[in-house]
Amino acid sequence: MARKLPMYMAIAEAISQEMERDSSVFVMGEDIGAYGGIFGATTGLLDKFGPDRVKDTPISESAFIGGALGAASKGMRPIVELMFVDFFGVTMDQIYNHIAKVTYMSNGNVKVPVVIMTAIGAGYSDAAQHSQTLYGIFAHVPGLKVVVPSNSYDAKGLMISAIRDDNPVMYFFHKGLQGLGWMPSPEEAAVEVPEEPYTIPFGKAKIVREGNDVSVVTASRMVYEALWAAEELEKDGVNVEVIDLRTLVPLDKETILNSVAKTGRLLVVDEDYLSYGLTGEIIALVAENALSSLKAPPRRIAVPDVPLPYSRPLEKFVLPSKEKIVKLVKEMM
Amino acid sequence: MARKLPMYMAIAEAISQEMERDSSVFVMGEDIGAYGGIFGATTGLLDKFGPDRVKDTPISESAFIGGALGAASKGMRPIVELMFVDFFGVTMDQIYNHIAKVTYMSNGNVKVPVVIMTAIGAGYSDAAQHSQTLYGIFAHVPGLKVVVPSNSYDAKGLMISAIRDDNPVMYFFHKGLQGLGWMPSPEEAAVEVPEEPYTIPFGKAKIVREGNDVSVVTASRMVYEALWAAEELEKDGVNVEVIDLRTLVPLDKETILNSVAKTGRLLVVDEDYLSYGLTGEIIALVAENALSSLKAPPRRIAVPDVPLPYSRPLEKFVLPSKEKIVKLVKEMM
Amino acid sequence: MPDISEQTLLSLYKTMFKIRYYEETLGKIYYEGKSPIFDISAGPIPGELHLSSGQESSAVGVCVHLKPEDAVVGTHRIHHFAIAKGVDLKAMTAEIFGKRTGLSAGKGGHMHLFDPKVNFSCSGIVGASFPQAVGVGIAARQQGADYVAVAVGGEGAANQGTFHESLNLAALWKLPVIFVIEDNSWAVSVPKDKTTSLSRNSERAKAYGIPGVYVDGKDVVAVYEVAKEAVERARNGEGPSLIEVKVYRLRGHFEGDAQVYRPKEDLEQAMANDPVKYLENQILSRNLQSEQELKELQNDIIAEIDEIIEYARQSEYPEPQEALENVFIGGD
Amino acid sequence: MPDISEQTLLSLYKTMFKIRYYEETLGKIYYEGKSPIFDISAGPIPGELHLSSGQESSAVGVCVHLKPEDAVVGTHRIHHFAIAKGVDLKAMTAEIFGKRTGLSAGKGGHMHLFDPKVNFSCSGIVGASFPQAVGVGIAARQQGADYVAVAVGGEGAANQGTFHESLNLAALWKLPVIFVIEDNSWAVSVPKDKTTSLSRNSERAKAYGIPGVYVDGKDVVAVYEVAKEAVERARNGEGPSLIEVKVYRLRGHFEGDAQVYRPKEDLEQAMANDPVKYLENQILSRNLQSEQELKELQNDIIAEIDEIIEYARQSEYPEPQEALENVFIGGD
Ligand SMILES: Cc1ncc(C[n+]2csc(CCOP(=O)(O)OP(=O)(O)O)c2C)c(N)n1
Ligand SMILES: Cc1ncc(C[n+]2csc(CCOP(=O)(O)OP(=O)(O)O)c2C)c(N)n1
Ligand SMILES: [Mg+2]
Ligand SMILES: [Mg+2]
Repeated sequence: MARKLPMYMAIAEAISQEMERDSSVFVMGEDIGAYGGIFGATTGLLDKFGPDRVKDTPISESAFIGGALGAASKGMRPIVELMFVDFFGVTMDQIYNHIAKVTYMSNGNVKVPVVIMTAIGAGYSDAAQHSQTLYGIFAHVPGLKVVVPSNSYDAKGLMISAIRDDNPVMYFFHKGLQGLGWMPSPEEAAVEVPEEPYTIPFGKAKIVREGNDVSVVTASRMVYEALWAAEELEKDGVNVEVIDLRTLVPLDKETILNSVAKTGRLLVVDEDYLSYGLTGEIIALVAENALSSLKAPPRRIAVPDVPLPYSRPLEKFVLPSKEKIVKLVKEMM
Repeated sequence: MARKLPMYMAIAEAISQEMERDSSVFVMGEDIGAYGGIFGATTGLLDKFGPDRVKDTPISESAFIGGALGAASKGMRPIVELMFVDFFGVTMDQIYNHIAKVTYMSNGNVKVPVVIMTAIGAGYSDAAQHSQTLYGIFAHVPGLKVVVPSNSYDAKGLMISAIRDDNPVMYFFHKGLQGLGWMPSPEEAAVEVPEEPYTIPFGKAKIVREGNDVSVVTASRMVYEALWAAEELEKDGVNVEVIDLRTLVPLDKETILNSVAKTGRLLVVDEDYLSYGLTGEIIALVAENALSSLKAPPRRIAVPDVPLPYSRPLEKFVLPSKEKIVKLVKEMM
Repeated sequence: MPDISEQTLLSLYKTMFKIRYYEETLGKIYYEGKSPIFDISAGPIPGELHLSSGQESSAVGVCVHLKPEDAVVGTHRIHHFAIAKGVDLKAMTAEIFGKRTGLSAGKGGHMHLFDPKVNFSCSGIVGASFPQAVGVGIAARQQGADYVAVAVGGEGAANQGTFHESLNLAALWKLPVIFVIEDNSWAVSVPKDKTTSLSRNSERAKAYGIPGVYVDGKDVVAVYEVAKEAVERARNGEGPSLIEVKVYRLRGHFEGDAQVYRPKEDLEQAMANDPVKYLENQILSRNLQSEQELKELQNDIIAEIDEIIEYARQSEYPEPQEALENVFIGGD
Repeated sequence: MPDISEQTLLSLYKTMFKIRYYEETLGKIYYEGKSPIFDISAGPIPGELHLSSGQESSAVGVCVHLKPEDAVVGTHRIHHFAIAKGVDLKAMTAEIFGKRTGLSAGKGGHMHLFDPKVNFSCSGIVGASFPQAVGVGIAARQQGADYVAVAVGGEGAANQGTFHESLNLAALWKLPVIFVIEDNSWAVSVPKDKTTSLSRNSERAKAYGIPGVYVDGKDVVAVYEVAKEAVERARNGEGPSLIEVKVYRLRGHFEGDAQVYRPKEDLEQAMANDPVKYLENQILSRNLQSEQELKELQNDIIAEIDEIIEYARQSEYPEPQEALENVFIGGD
């Protein structure tokens, strides 16, 4: 049976069902117990599974994220929450030098089925150290799968896939998609979610809107800005195709290239910083592989290489938005 | 007077001269005193300036790199060495959330004249945790200038510029360019270096070889692989232009675009990981701004999204090289 | 009571009351525009807001010993230290309101307050303050100056690796740093006994061979005494100290926190240990001030704060495109 | 001498001698192909090589108490622990030679030895072992199993933030972890008194409310005794311990290190505290073995190691394109 669920409940349900199925799955993190996770991703788990499997930790991210690797080496399947991705810098060594590389360095002899879930995104004035997206960094270093759901259906299926994957998965949920009530979230992100467990394969982007004039490649919360822009552009007779990447690693190159082959125009929209990140990668992919199908220079919108400012008008100015997409697509036509 | 110096001596000389000029400059790091830095970048400084200004630290990268920020807030101009860039994950929070952002978050009221110098690069079987390049990550987060010298002349001038800059600078020297004697280094990297202090402006790439057929954009040690490839391609009548970026932030877009406007072909060569990094950024830049001048799809060579393997044939296989450049350029013609 | 002049005591009280009134006022304003449905992004103060009510004594008892050239490096919950350190309160308030007249013209916000004139800074990353304060200590040594640095952290922050690295480095190099751990028993929803293997962080000073003291923050004078010694030690080149101040969090972790995790008794205990009330009672019972005098004094402060808030409200927002400025000094 | 059987003592000696001979042999081979000019990238063993000569007692005294299901999480200087833990020495050596028959078919190398059969792993990042050993302890708890984890680190590593975070977490959750700090007085070129604010890291155990012992590694039996207790504690669910073993580094930090920073006396002291020699003398003076018997025993080990080295030398290198395999389990 399917009901509409907000994303945070879909994530919690996925974890809960996997914990029921598999006793090696457990959760660690800050405020993931009684609080249910600052962004709700572990709601209800403590009550269901108790403090042995739902472990509140000290503010020692290196210890418990490195700890996840150690536990995985003994057959456990830990899920750890890094409260905000912005905090990655206190524990990045364990993530990218160990969790990401142990499988390779052991030539596949050590499996690392660890899920690191973390909150991304801006839009509510949480300023420079609590509003970043940063998934580009994790996609850059080899050995991590990178998952970025944009709605509750995907969130559940991708989380179950992540837990069952024998490789480390970075799972990025956008605070502004969780449907928490106290944080603005597009209604469209809370979709029907089957009660039973299901998986969504990694590396399959989703064409969330078909169109012939321009391909907008994006992910996470920007999917909605793109869709809203597409609706508005429709009125002007511009037909926008919107691609929700769903995972950055593996990247669904085929869907992107097929779309651009059809539309001949590419716009990449990203809430991460502009340079040396996702937007460059997607444009390069297309330029390398579909140069001749481009009818116009590919373009991109992202945070213009500034830290996220606090004050509302400033923050709004630097974030990608429907308005900016509409404007740029019009220029591209 | 100019003498030929290896890069490590050029760096040490730059630091030494700035320490003489400005009493607020000092150095901290592991083994930078009596040892002179594992890769020689602080050779001779302890003898000249004593342990108060050349401070060996505990293996506490967060403490002493965060410490650099604190010291800078009081008017000092610290230079800190992170022994290998591979270790960034133990201290990244201090680098990208604080050192990189404090100037912005304070609206310019706090200056952060910190230089973080660190060793990059592979090629001598130091395996997955001691062979990375990773500058793409630092170029991705706003607030850091990113410097990547390829020879001793540039190394000195760029270091002096870095020290005098009122902003944080990440200074990446390639182990395989230092000219250390015990580590292979192209002879061409040890060039003439004036004895007197001089600066090299950031954001000015250098055309190290002019050509009309293809622009090879690269940096650091890969500059030599590109030059050697260019020599070989010359024999086949292919005229390669080689651009040494020298700084990734700020990026000299103009030089790149002018070159591609002339040659119509772009190859980016990078020792960092392939995806979501430098190669994507440069290709995107060109695709956005010079699409019509491209006669062939832009291409790239980098480490193909695997950790650096230890064994010699494996490592060789994943590193960009003259041979790979020659082969790919021929395909592009 | 130890040797502290009536005048000093009264001035401690004034600052504590000022902080309390300031925080409670912000705590009200924060909900403006956020009802009927609480929306964190709405209202005159959007984003997270961590208030320090109940923890005033630690800031005031420490900062009274500091000079402008001394540094305080703080955390996400830091208004009390900012005020006690003498941060320009108009500019700070305007910053919290996101206005162009703010300390950072709206770029920083409540967790990113920088006032170099009094050497105050803070951040939103738990444990990040320790290394930075150590760095100030390094600078003092390099410059042969006698200023000191105060690193502030919660008891939760004491389990972050930076705590260890920083104490070791400060002890090793005998740096003029005072590490102040505010033990308010909670790290968001997780109680201290679920995060800390030892009951007192002050004991951890032993791991670095430096003095460590635990002090009850109910009584600001106790904090005053302990801090006095630590600051003097630091200023005299005798090295760092660690002070753990037992305080109580009178409000949620951040505003909007329903505190479902928190036992009722815990909040009651917090109220019973209110350092502002405690000092008020001392002042009255020792007849340092009459009720009437105290009231007047309070009213002066209230008027001052109200005016500051009004100033912040009336100030202009920055122009949107200012967002692109000051990533680098001198442009790129 | 405490209660330890002659048989055990002899077996400790055998392992220690094996380690020593192994390391000294690698130490020779390392320079093959690297002369006349030392070139780190050349020869049968390229890259960095950190040998453990002089530190055998800490590995052997600890690992003798371990079962295959117990884990050791190590550092860059770790061959002694690998051998004592029972890592497949042929495969390990082939790995160090970069061969396809190696533990990781050449992908890992000397700093990245993984043998899941005996739960051995290590890495080249200082301080990284501590959290990972804690994680093994967590797994033991989750699974209700009685295996334990040993985290190895140098005295230099004890100043990394992970040390603090891990000890706190292990103590808090009473995890079966034994933290072994090998104090060889040096972190590359920096002596302990220039890195550590306390003379003994074992004292730092107090900061977590767990036992901490300092033991002289000259005598492997002393290490044996101390480790026995710690392993038993851990196995019985009584929580973690911290052991600091005083050892001496007989060689440079890595091969090729000219050790210009090291006073001659320091090296002399190291040689005077050689744990292999010390035990050898014990065995001879107590007549547990005659010189002749000892020689034979040594010769057997020498032959075994020589054969292993030969195996590694003769093994094939991996095919270049294998470099692309096993980034992910099951491809991507
Ligand atoms: C490195 C890091 N981890 C987690 C957080 C999220 N966080 C913000 S405040 C907080 C609790 C801090 O507790 P404590 O140090 O006791 O300070 P208090 O809030 O009680 O004043 C947490 C977990 C953070 N900001 N930084
Ligand atoms: C995080 C980190 N910082 C620095 C290094 C470089 N490094 C490798 S070994 C070493 C010294 C380690 O000293 P210690 O822990 O005492 O171990 P020892 O080498 O004496 O066995 C250093 C600084 C590293 N590998 N990782
Ligand atoms: Mg607290
Ligand atoms: Mg050591």
